[in-house]
Amino acid sequence: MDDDVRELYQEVILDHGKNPRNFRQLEDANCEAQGNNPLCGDRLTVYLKVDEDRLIRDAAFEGRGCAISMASASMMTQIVSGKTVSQVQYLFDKFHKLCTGEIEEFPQDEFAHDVDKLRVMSGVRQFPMRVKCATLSWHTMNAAVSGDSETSTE
Amino acid sequence: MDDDVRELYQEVILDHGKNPRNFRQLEDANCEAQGNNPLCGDRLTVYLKVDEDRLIRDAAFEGRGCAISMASASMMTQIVSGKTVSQVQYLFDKFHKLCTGEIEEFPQDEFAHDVDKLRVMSGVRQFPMRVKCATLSWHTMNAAVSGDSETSTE
Amino acid sequence: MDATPSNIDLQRSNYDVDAIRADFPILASEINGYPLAFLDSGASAQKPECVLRCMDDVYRRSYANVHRGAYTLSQAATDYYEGARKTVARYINARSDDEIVFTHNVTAAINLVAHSYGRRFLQRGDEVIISQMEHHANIVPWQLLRDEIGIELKVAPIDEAGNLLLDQLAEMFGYKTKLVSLTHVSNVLGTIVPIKKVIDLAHERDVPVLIDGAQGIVHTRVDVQDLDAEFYAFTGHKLYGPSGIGVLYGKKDLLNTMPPYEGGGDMIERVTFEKTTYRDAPARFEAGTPPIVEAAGLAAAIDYVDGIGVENISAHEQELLAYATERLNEVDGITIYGEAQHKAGIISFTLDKVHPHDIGTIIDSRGVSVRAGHHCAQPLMDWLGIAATTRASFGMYNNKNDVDALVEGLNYVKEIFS
Amino acid sequence: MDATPSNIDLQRSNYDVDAIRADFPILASEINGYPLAFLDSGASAQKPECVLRCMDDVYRRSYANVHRGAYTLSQAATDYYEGARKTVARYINARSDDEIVFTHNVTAAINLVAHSYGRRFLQRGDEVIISQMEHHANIVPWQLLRDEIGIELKVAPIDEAGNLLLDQLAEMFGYKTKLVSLTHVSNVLGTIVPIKKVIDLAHERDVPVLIDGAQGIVHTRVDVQDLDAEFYAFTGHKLYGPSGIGVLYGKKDLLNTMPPYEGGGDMIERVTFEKTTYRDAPARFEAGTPPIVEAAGLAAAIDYVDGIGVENISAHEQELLAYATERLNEVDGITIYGEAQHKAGIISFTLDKVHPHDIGTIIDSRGVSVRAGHHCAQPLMDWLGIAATTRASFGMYNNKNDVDALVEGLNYVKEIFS
Ligand SMILES: Cc1ncc(COP(=O)(O)O)c(C=O)c1O
Ligand SMILES: Cc1ncc(COP(=O)(O)O)c(C=O)c1O
Repeated sequence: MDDDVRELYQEVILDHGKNPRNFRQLEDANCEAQGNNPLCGDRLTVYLKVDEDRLIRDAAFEGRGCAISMASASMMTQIVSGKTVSQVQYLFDKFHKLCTGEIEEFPQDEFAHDVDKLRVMSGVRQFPMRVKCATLSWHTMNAAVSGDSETSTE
Repeated sequence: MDDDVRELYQEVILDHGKNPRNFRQLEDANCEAQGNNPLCGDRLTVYLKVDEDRLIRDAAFEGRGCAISMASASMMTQIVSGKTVSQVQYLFDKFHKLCTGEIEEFPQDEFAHDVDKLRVMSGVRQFPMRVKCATLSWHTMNAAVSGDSETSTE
Repeated sequence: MDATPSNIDLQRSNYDVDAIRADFPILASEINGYPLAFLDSGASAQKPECVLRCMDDVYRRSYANVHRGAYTLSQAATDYYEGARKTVARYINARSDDEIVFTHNVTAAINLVAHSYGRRFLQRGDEVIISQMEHHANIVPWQLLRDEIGIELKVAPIDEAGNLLLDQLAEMFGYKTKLVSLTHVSNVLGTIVPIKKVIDLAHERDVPVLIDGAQGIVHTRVDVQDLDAEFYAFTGHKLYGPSGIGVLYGKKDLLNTMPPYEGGGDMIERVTFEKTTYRDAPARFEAGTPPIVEAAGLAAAIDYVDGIGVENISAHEQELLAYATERLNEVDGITIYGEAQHKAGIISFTLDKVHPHDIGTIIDSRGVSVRAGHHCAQPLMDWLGIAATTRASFGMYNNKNDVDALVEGLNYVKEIFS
Repeated sequence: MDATPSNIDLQRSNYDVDAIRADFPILASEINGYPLAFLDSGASAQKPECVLRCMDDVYRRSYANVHRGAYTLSQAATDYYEGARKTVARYINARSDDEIVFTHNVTAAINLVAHSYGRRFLQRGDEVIISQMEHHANIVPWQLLRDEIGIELKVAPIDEAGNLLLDQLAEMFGYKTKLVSLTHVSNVLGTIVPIKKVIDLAHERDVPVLIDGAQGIVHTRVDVQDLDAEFYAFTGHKLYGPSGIGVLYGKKDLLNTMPPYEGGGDMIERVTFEKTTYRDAPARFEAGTPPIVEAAGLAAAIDYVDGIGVENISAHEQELLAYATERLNEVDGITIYGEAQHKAGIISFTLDKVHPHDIGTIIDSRGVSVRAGHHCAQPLMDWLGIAATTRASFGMYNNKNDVDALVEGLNYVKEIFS
């Protein structure tokens, strides 16, 4: 588990955790949602700019949380920018399954590049209590594009 | 415990249980109370005629219950008749203690005769669940002379 | 001999009651020098070794508070607790684990519905239909609600044999009927109520249904999707599980429209002094530290029951019931209450001129445990015109010797009272 | 050496923590190859062997439903259950066993009072005083009552160190103040509230008091007659007892003026469909089958604690607290929350730039169990201006090695986050 901990807290995660990208309010967002983790009280807001073609033009977030949730949100904002809503929902589904251990690996598909990024988060599967931290931002993003303004990981 | 059961269900108890004495409503009663055993749903009413000197002139009861409670009530009505309220309260206290095993024997006093009668009930102390059956009528009598109209053994 | 596992009849003849008995440590007890004939499983069942081991093990190896800790032991305890929810959901075929709320007994589960569902959806003058043979747990919560908001209680009648009168029940529905709350199996008469029919009746009229499954789940297979009841409640200790735990199954969408029951930790989303928001079910209804180890024990009990098969258990109990009915009918002066068409392994009776409490005490001295009293069903007792009965109820571990001991015990009673 | 048993100081130096540790089977565990340093007893304590044995024994030898059966096993189970009531009554020095109501946790106990006492005696506009450092269990029940009948919640302030501001509390009383509901010990800051003073303050104004003793009873000797609070509530699992049981102490006369909480079996005197009458406390508040075996386990836990002496336990915890405070203060970037004058063995802290959850996960990999989060005290967190803390809390079995493991764990965290 020492190794597991080290794998979870990889450099790239620590880096995103400390210096989250797109950590700001998005002035011209047209989708936004709040995510709560009722177990720890952490919360974040995801802002998205989605155009008529359901393409995500821009993504950002604000909030507080642990290194895992900050890093995950940070990477998520990078990944979803420039993708369509259905693409990111597909990715969310796969990412979620990866974190809970439902699947072992990402399918080899068009998202290979993003998948490399996401794979670093998958160390969380050794820590079931922390899966929620890794997926909160994704849940919130999903709520935002689905038109729900609040969500929580249960 | 076979012996215990036989001691509990002595002839005299079975006899009183089957043919309870003073089993009737007392028309000219001036004290009466209802007793409930919420655990079995059994209930009885005790009627007393108490004169100005707090002497119990007559006692009777009605109700339904097990052999133990019927026999106890029957004997009680016989014993309390002709005694003062404080005398029967004294007897009640001693009887109660005898049934719960708090005392081993009745004190040797003026009530020797009544005590012989009551002693046959003391087999109940081997059956803690049944103590309430043996004491319900006495509790109810006590409630009646104290001016409470309802009581229950808890 | 064919051992096709799906053939219940064959299985029944294979039902190894001795092996089952050996799994229940307490059954080796002697009472007053007589072997224990435990015939009060309807009040609370005994527990198999695996349930005791499981609970002991959790405390020795995997105990901590659940949900809250980011550490191994807390995760292990949470796995037990949430795993138990999955086991229950699977066993009763719930659509989702989120439909399983843990309470501390079935009484609490019914009170939860009366309080939370009742006060959200019922109003003065609305009617709740129960039956003549309910346990106090399915009467008093509605009376408390009645005292508070002025609902009406309607009582569906039964016939002499203890069958629910479906036609008359059907006629009781009116535009004010807002809930049917019904026992699955009568704990006094043994009647197995055709709840599926009642649920269909109610649903034709858009009326939701709560089933008090305290006795039902012990003797029958429960499939909540097939039944389609809005709520199904039961209690762990009668299902060979520990004391201190009950279950409320509720349809998820419905649960999530209901306000919280108790307030406290773990059921909240966000608390400020001004305003608090609540989590979805089941968390919303599980305030504070839940019965963690009890849940683990209940799951072990369910696995044990499922391993044997509730159909097989029930077939075994039917044999005992038939045998007991026959043997008891040989006893002079006996009256058996409850002769419904479908009956579970519960048999209530009275004996001429002897009060049930006296019977209880006397046969206990011969090792026989039965319950004597009103069985928390006073309105039924009043309807029967009696104060109390003696009740023998069977569990998976009972055998004919237990029934014989009961009959011998009754003969001893008669000897004493002769 | 003088071994006068009343000399606590001498006893403390005799406090044999190794012997105590040996009584708790789980403490021999390893986590990830490291010895378990269990520092989350504030969330739930581990259980000594005697508690586990007792519960297992009841199930193996003396189990049946309580109160209802006229047979030996039921009597034996009832003796355990009612005996537990006596043990609790004696331990907190209640006037009568009837003042002890068993619930399933302290959350339920507080909800019981809010629901039953609250709706009988409180009206729109009436005020309930709580404090800034309450657990959700002592906030949300009052909010639910507020939503229902329109009471007001008043929040007594604390100072930076976590001391309750008694003078300001005293000024909050008005003619509408109908109840003070206060924690005995803060589960986050460790503050031991001078509840006796608060109770006196309240009583001078004829205001009744409920004490949330979830943490209090674990670290201090509680004498309810001396305190004179109307209600004192606590939970079994933090007092080294099993999950699934809590206690509400209430003054008898008061309890008997309160309406029932849940309705069902065992709490009634007489049920008809028209009208039901209720038994006196405690039965009135114990609907349905109670936590029978859990009560037995709690009694065993109390006997165990009392055998060691809560004063001795508390003195031992004070030593650990002092040691931990000193050692933690050596860690760069640490902030400790809670420096009240009187503090129990609870220590909350944050570490610069590292979220408590990350700390929790990382030090768990070194065998250290701590809690990370809002500790069900979000309003306190908001007041502190933080989202979460890491909390170490001590039980009777902790030792300096546990503290050392914590500090080493934190250094490992810093290494990772450096
Ligand atoms: C001060 C305080 N009150 C109430 C509670 C709630 O206890 P339980 O979850 O056992 O109801 C706790 C513990 O979580 C506590 O620390
Ligand atoms: C039909 C029925 N409902 C409810 C109950 C109450 O169960 P519990 O006491 O576990 O809440 C019982 C058992 O006593 C029962 O037989």
